[in-house]
Amino acid sequence: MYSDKVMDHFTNPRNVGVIENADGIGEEGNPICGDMMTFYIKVEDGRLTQVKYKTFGCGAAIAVSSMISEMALGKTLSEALAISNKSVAEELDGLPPRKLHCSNLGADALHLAIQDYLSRHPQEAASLKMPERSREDVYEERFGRFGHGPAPTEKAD
Amino acid sequence: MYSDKVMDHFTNPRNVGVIENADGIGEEGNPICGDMMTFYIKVEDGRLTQVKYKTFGCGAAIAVSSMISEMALGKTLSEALAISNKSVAEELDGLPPRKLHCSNLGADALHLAIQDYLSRHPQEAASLKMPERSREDVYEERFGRFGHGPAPTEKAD
Amino acid sequence: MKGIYLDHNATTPVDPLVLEAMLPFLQESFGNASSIHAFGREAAKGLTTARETVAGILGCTAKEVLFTSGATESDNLALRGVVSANRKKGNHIVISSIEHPAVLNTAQALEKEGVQVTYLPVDSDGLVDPAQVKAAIRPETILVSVMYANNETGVIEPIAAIGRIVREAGVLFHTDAVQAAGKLPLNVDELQCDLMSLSGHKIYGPKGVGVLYVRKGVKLAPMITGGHHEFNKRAGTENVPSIAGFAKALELAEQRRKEDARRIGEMRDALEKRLLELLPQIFITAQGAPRLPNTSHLLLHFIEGEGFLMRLALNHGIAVSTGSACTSGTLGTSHVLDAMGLPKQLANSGVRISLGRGNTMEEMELAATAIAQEARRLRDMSPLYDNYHNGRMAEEDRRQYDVWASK
Amino acid sequence: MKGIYLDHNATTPVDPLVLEAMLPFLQESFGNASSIHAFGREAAKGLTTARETVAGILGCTAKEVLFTSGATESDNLALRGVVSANRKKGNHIVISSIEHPAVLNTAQALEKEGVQVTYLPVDSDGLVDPAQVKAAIRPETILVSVMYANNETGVIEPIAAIGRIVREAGVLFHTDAVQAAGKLPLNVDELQCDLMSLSGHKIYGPKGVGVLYVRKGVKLAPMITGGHHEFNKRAGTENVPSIAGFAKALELAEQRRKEDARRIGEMRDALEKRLLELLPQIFITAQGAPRLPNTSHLLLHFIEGEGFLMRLALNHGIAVSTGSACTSGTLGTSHVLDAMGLPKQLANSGVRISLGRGNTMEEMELAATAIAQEARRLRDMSPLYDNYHNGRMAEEDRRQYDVWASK
Ligand SMILES: Cc1ncc(COP(=O)(O)O)c(C=O)c1O
Ligand SMILES: Cc1ncc(COP(=O)(O)O)c(C=O)c1O
Ligand code: FES
Ligand code: FES
Repeated sequence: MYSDKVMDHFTNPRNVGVIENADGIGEEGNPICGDMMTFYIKVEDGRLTQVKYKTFGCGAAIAVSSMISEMALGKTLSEALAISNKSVAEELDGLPPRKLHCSNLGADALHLAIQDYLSRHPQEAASLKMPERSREDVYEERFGRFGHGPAPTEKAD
Repeated sequence: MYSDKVMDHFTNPRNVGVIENADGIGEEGNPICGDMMTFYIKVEDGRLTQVKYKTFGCGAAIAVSSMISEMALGKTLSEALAISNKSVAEELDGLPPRKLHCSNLGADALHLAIQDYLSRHPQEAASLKMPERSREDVYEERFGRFGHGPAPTEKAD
Repeated sequence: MKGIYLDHNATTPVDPLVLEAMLPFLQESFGNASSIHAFGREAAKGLTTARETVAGILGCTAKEVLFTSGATESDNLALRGVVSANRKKGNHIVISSIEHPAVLNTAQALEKEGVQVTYLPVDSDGLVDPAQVKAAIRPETILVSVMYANNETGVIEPIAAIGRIVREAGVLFHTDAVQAAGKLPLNVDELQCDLMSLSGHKIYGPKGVGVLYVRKGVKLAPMITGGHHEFNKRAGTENVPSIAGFAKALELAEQRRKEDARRIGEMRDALEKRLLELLPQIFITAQGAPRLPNTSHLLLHFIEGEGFLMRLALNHGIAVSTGSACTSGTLGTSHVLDAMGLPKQLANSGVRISLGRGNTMEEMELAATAIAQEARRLRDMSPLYDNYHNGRMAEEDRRQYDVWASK
Repeated sequence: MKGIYLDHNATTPVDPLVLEAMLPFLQESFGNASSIHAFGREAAKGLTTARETVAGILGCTAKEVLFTSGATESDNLALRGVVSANRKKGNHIVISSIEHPAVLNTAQALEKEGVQVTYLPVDSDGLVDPAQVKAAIRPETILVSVMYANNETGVIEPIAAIGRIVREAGVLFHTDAVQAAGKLPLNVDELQCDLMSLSGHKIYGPKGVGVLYVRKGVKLAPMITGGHHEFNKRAGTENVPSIAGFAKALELAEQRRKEDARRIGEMRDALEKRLLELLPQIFITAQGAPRLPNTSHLLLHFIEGEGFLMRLALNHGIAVSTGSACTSGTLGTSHVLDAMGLPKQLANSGVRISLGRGNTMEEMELAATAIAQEARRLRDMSPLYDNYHNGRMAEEDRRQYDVWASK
């Protein structure tokens, strides 16, 4: 059910960990499935020089956090804010419909970490060009949040 | 589903045939299943000296008519009238519930043949001691007529 | 079992290739298709492959194929599921009067619950008239169900023509294709149907597994609820071994369809020809209509079906079947023959011979001889045969025997 | 499949003796059990023998045993069949809140149709209190359904005690005994139940076949209509091969029950003991209640179940399962753990290990080591684990982890 890329990131998650003196921390939990992610970032010259995370979640959630850490590393804050659940899912060669919300969890936690940083760097925040988001992205983030369509797997008894 | 005795009488029915100058003929059809029997009798000195029949019916119906012909042969009219569906079924070591009506058909056709004879021999009829029937017999003949309970066989598709 | 098996419309033997397709899932790959681990994934793969195979043959998508426990369940789900999900639209369904009990008795059960049911008549060959389907449809009609081919007579209904009419009226169309599978094309678009029932054990597959094709967009309420199996339309742990067997059986049925039809049709025709030579006063049912190549339904005048088939089985090891009174739980004559207008006593003489892949031309000659022999013996002891010939039969009854007689 | 299979509550491999009992009916004796001829008689004999075997084990008569397509259908038939046949008596049913979806979702579906349903609570071990059953029964109650043993936790409910109360109240009692079969006695009189569901594939039998025991005199409307099969309570050509397999499986299950329970229970206990040694901060669910000898349900604190079981499968070839959010179609936490009062994040850490006949003591050691290893790795990447230890977790959440911890 998962793509090879998901399975790769799931079995060998990159950049797992905590940044002791992080410039920003973002924690996000999913109220429905109860899963949770924490992202830690280091920022230098407006770029993410370190991205680490901890994840309590399903296979998709683990793969998503790993993928996002790779995607975000080295990006400007503005570029990192443009990472959407959709782009993560695409980068992972897709996620099962009912697992789309797991990518939200990751994107949201990363964005919260950046916002945490920005809240303590108001000047940078003021000058930051916020990424434009397509309607589709916003729609998906809002309404596709908990997935939809028939579930491919189920408790097996 | 049928007893060995039923199968024996079914595969080798005794006394099949027609009596050309019969003293009595009785024909009975079942309005539901559409099956039919004709009994032919010869009477001498108040006894059945010949009993023959023709049957259009299921396996049970054929066995029943054969059994009855054996049971009735040599009996007095009164004794022959006492042959009930129940006694035939018993003599055959039982019939499946839904096949009980087949024995009715036989007993009824035999009785009709005797009545046919009696209708042309009013004196004999007047002096005849009609057999007493138990309530149970009458009940069964009336209400058990078309069998009951779940059917053991069914159209197989 | 030794003997000559001529009852393939009742059930068929499992093809060895089908058993071979089932065994892996009864042995190593036993996992639950809903489990995430490898044991489950392997079973799920078998399930997906089977679904795709079936979809390919029906010309639909995999999501339109529901696996069930057999065609009785499929028929029930089609009727009950559509009725219960479309109550807002209407409360009227139309079925033919020669449907299998799985449809007929279900319609009658629904009638007791307040659903209105129209039972379409058939002609003396057992054919449904598409014009009558059209006439039966009302604004509140939600479903029409007409079987593709009848199990007793083998008569083939004009499904595509009926489907077109039903669709034009904006009504859903279900067809019970159980007896058609492996004998006729099953493309759901060509047949213009929205739902279609299939059964494994009629196509050399396992018992206890069937399919309900449900066209995308059709509203269908589940009948069995529980886990989220079969797209939330049929709960219950997937019977992967049997499903894999079903798919294999349908695949073989489709591959061999034309060749089977030709070869089996030749045998059936030879058998009928021989019987007409050997036995006077018999009638081949539905001979004026298109028939399944494997099915021969005969009226053996003056003979009662059950007694006949028992003798044929006991004395010759030949398995045929009957739609006659005595084999059904209800004792009534076959509703199919009734609907065709057959008088009761003729209907009681119905015998169905249904051929299959394993039969041979030699068996046809043996069967014809045995049938004629037993028929003669039973006529010898039939009061109807006597009455017909000695003039004691009512004129009207007598005439019926002459009307329903093959020339 | 290679690997260590520890998911027997999901499904079991088919016992070779069971397959052996099935094969004759998939090969020579393929007839339709309703056919009169010898092919049919032979299948009917298999059906009758199987029914008598099952009846012998349940301590009932053969006519009280209905074969179905699986326990999901059995559960549906019990609920829907009793409700629809007893409308005159009342419109209220009582079920426990930890029933399998086959019961739970069916009760919810019935609720939408106007039936009143009481969901009985359970205590923190997952036990139903018979006194609460008594309190829930009203004059219009027609059915109480409480499962014999829970599929997720293995907890065994006090069925006989509940049955006595329900019977005294003149109400029908159904129990889903799917997980109990082969592990606990099944005598229906001792259990005081009127209906009981069983499934083939949980007892080393085939998938797609189950039983519903229906005590004589219980009014039950059929759910699937058609032919007169199964005493007019379940239409559809009898799946004789699978039914024969079911009977053989139940027979073996009963023969081996005590020895299996002992041997498997020892393995389960050894596994749990080892895990408690290897891993701090875990909790064995329902340890205060009687449990099935084969089932171990654990909370691996700070670890999410699906990720865990995938790693266990991928890296060690070990198959276990989870009742966690991510494996179900609904994403919610397990309704069973919810009902036991487990906080969501703890429930998300639930892992079920269910042993079977094929497992060995060596596998227990391997499994314990692998589980501990993967658990440690996942804790290393768990934000909850960090938060618990670095004080960032809310006091109330933190306290929960300490409450639900094995000593
Ligand atoms: C307790 C319980 N009831 C019912 C079922 C459903 O049985 P089946 O898989 O035969 O549909 C299962 C397992 O799936 C179960 O564990
Ligand atoms: C036309 C037709 N429909 C439905 C069925 C029922 O199918 P199943 O035996 O799979 O329940 C049969 C045969 O039994 C049939 O011949
Ligand atoms: S993160 Fe909740 S299911 Fe994946
Ligand atoms: S005589 Fe009618 S079924 Fe036997």
